[in-house]
Amino acid sequence: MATITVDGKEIYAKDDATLIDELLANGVNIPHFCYHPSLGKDGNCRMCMVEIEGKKRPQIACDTPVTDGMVIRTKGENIARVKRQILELELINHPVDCPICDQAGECSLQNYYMDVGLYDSRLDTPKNRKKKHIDLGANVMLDRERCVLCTRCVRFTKNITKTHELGVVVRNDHSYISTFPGTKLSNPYAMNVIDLCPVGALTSKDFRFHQRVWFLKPLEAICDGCSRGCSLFVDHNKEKYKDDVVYRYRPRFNKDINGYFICDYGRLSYKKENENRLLNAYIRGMESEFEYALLKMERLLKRYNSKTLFLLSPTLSLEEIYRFKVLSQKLGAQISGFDENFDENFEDDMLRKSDKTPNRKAFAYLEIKDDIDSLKEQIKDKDFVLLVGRDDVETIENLGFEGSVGVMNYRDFKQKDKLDIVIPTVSHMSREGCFINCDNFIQFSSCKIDKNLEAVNLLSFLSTILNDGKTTCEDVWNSGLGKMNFLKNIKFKSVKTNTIKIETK
Amino acid sequence: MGIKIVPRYGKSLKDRLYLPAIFSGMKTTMSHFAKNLKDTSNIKTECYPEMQPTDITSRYRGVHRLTHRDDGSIRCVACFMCATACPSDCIFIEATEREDGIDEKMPSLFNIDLLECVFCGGCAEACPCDAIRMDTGIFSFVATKREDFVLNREKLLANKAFRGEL
Amino acid sequence: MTDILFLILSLFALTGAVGMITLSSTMHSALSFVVTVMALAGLYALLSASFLFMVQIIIYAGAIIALLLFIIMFLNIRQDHTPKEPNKYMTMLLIAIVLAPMDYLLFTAFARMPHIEDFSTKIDNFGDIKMLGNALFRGWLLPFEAISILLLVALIGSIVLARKKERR
Amino acid sequence: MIEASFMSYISLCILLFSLGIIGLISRKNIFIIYMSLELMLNAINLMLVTLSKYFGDIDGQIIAMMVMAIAASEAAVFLSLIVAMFRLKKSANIDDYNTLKQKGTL
Amino acid sequence: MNTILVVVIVINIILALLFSLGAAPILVWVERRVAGFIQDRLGPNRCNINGFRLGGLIQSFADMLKLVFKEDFKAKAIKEKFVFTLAPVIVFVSAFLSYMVMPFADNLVIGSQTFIMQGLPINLGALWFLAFAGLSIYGIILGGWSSNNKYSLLGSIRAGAQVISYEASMTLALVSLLVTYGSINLVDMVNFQSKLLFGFIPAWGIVIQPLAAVIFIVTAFAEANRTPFDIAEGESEIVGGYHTEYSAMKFGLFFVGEYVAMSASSALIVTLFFGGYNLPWLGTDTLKENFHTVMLAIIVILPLLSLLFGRWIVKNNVWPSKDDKRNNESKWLIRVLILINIVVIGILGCFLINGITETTTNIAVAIIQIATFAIKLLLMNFVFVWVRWTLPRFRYDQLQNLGWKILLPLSIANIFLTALVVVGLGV
Repeated sequence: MATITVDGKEIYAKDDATLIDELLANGVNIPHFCYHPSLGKDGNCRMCMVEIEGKKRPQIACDTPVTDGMVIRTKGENIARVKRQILELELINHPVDCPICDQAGECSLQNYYMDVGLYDSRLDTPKNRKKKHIDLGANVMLDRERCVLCTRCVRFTKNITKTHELGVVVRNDHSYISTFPGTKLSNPYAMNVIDLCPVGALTSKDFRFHQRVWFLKPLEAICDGCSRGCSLFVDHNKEKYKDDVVYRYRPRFNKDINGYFICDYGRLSYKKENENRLLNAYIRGMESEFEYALLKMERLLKRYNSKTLFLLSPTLSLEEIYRFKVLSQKLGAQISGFDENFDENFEDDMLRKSDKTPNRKAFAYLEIKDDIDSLKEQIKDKDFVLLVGRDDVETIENLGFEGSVGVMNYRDFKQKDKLDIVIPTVSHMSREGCFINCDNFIQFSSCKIDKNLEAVNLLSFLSTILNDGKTTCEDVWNSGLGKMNFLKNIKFKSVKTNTIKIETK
Repeated sequence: MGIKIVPRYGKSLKDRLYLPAIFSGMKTTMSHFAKNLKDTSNIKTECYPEMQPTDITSRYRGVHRLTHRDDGSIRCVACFMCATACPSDCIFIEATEREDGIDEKMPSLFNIDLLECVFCGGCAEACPCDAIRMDTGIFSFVATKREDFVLNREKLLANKAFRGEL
Repeated sequence: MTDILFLILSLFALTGAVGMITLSSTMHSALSFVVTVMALAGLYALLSASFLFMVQIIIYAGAIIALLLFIIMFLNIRQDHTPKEPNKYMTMLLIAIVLAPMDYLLFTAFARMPHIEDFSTKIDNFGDIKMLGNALFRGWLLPFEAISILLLVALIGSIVLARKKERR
Repeated sequence: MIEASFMSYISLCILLFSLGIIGLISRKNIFIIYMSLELMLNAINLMLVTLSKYFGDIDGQIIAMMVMAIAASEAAVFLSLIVAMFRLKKSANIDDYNTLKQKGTL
Repeated sequence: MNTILVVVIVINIILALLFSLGAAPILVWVERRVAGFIQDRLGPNRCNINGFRLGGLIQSFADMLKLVFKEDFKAKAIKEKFVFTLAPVIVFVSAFLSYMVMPFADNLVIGSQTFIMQGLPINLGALWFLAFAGLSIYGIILGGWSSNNKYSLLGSIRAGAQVISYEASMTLALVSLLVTYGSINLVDMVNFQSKLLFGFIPAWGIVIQPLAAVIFIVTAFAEANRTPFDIAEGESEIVGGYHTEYSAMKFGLFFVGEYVAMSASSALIVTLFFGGYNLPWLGTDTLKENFHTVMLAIIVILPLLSLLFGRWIVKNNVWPSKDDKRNNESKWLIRVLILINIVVIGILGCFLINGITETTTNIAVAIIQIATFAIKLLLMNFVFVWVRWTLPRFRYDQLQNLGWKILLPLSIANIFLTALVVVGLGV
């Protein structure tokens, strides 16, 4: 441990770390463009200048190792002047078109200018004009004028994805970022460069102009695209007179699961929150009133009782699956988790997994069978199959089932007119719940967007059927889920805030 | 130091009798009444629809308008600064890609709900492009339906400046 | 003319009285009583007691019942403040049965008084304010003064009774 | 057709007086009891006026006036009593005004 | 029952209706225009029928029409529907009835018959007014109570307490007048005032009984719920008072009732203190004796007044645009003025030339007296309006203090003093 003094305050730092890491970890605001924790130092932007006692000139914090007894100043007349001059340099050819820039509001350049810049332009020659809005491919738009040449994107394709699509071409203040002639940016993680870009040079074609970022409210969630379960920020906003809309997903740093990045597939999966939603309840193919359909479902469950089979989707949360298990035990019904949503082509060695559901592990932990053979066995003498969180009716049709079929899901699907009962549920981002990923990490998704749709929350639906008023995840944990063997050492409170690995036997 | 002793009234017989004060008050109101009855032209009231106001200054905040560029196209780039600054949330914008090469972005929808607007001038103040102004001098807006009070992009662009476009 | 007026007024008086003793809501009961009082004022006028007619309206209708209504409103008498009287009609019937012979007795007693033809014709200025004043301040001066003292005493007494106790 | 004769006035007085008595005894609401009393006073007043007319003597009207004056003072005292009592008991039921009653006896 | 009797009674009733009901829209107009002028505004001035706006008087009729055709909204919470409907009717009827005893002119003698020029020929005029002014409290109390609304109830309690309190002082002020005039008949009272005091001052009530006049006028303001005593409503604390829940014509009845009550109060004040229908220095008999001179005076004065009025109209009735329909109004008004002049002067000229019978003189005197009464009434109403737009509202405790601690003792002292003087002088 080394002790360093920053602006008169002592902080403890790791010995072999770089200075900027320790400063950022201790909440000291150090402006930086080219440095990124996942990409390491590059030292080209010179923004992270700090004064170190004993050194003649200010030094860049991203390339200075910590030594014991360092005395550092990050504020003050001198350092502010240096920063202002560097910013002036960065902004010489910047078009300052913040009004039309999508980065405005989360732009480092803007922030630093407001912190230390605030100078009048001394430029009387025209600015360098470069090409604007170039489609790099993979939903990424490049604006070369706005680029500060920090090369984060270049380093990302070089070091992280190792696809080497981007590079800096031409010299001095004409240099710009470019793909190689005739090629496009194309790799499954390409859109991460949008988050990496500290300015508005790289913007998302998908998100462009849809909403200004300062209106967006971020919520924390878990991606349900594959069994990796990457941590996400869900940026949503409810405009006046409109429904709450999810505008984008952003990666949320989680050192155990996904680091700083997510795949493009997961990033764009926000669309299923807004599009193709099941809007009405259906009873025997007829549109029905929502409340009536709920009552009807209750009556159906009472009528078929032990003749019911719950076919659960692995996209359901741990709590929901547990509560369905409790219900099936009470009714004497069967429960199965069989699902064949695998895609071997999807998997790669970075984040993506072939299992495209987030919670398949939970079936194993809750001792629910999810193989096709046991499903065949279970379905034999059943009159009613309720598909929850899924709409793959053909799965059971293929097994020769001919009784009543019900579906509770949030997506619109073709066969809804043929089924006995269809009830819309809330989507993944509208309900809380725990998910166990492929590496046995249990995570809590706390994103609860209140959409103006008639849809039922499965936990409250189950609580009305079981009639015990346990509508929140915490209630479910307290009512018995938390006492299960695999969760013995885990508290709900800690799950809420941390990613915890479940100890397997 | 700095203490001002305010004289207290209401102790003398004249004050407590109230009637002298009442009569002096009535004298004042009567003098106004008599003066105005004799010659109504002294009254400052303007007979509005016949006499239009002449004292609208260039700083008067009337109904909004959207300004044009030199080539006559819309100046607004849909940066949402006005919608952000608006305290009554009465500006509704949807941005879209601008295809004509003049700029990158423009509003596909720009609605101002005059029934919700409080005419604070915050939008004109916030606009970085000088695209929205309140210098039309229009102080009276009437419609028969609520929907007609929502000015859309075309109506806003059609509004003219009170003293000619600057 | 007077017959019809008498009929209408007495009908009003009786309806008001019956309403007053039967209605359960205090406010309605008081309103019903106002009808009786006004009808009685009209009857006084028919009996050529014009001053009493005015006094009845001013004092009874304008002051006493108005004050009563005022107090009912002021105290905010609600349904739960008023008593429940489940068998009031039974009691009324019983009392009426008991009273009937007495009323009959009274009626016959009055019926034996000498009959006067054309009772309702007007004697000149009878019941006029001058006549009344003369009688009041000549023959009835002492009772008048006594009553004024009674009024004063009642005034002071009511103020003492109704004021709120000062807490120390 | 009932003639507006002396006897019709008298019978009206008797009826009103009887109604007053009925209300006085049968009701428990203090306000209605008070109004029944007033009704009886009014009936008496009417009889006084009728008789004064009958005898051609103004004294009946004067007594009626005195009755009204007494009724007015009675009203003042009664209403102030009611205000005081109502503040204490929060009830208009005379059965609740039983402070002087000995406990445990009828 | 002869024709003349019926005609006179009908005329009397029509006059009473005109002075009370017809006065309401005019008073509303006066109220609003005077308020405007006092506050350096114009007031309502543009409602017109084909250019005719009569100085904005049309506005009142438009308002009336609006009130009649408005939705009669009744809140669900109002349980006492009958009482709720009854309340404004009581207010209106009691105000209207209290008006019926005002004498418009001296007893009219036609041939051998004498007619009392009152809506209701009743001897106990002043008492009648007191009785029905007191009854209006029922409307206020019931309206507030049946609205089932705290504001309404508070407003009606305040207004009711105020009316009850001030009625005492009002009656006592009246008593001192009765002692002075020696009668309770309003016609007698007015005729008393036609005398001259010391030979040159008209013996008006305000001259002989100034204290009673002040007390009576103040209490009349309170009885009519006019500012500064209009604590029945209070925008900041109890909204509209007892008529918060009322709408459409029910509210209209309250509204009109208030103006009728105000008009009735002013009529009584005029009758009691300002010589009623008498012209100053010109009693009924004097008028009759010198009727030729009076006619001559009218022939001279009427054109002069018309000239002044016409000039005022021309000066002040101007609209900016030339082709405004409303500019024609002045022309027509002046034509009407000239017509009136011609008719009046023609009739009077005929009388002057042909001589005049006694009955005609009597009728003409009655007409002059009615006109006098109307003008005095209007002036007194103007005072009501004038005071309203000058003085602020009383605070409730100040109001009760004034009523009980100042006005009541003063009026009692006044009775005492009056009685002393009357007995001492042996009048």
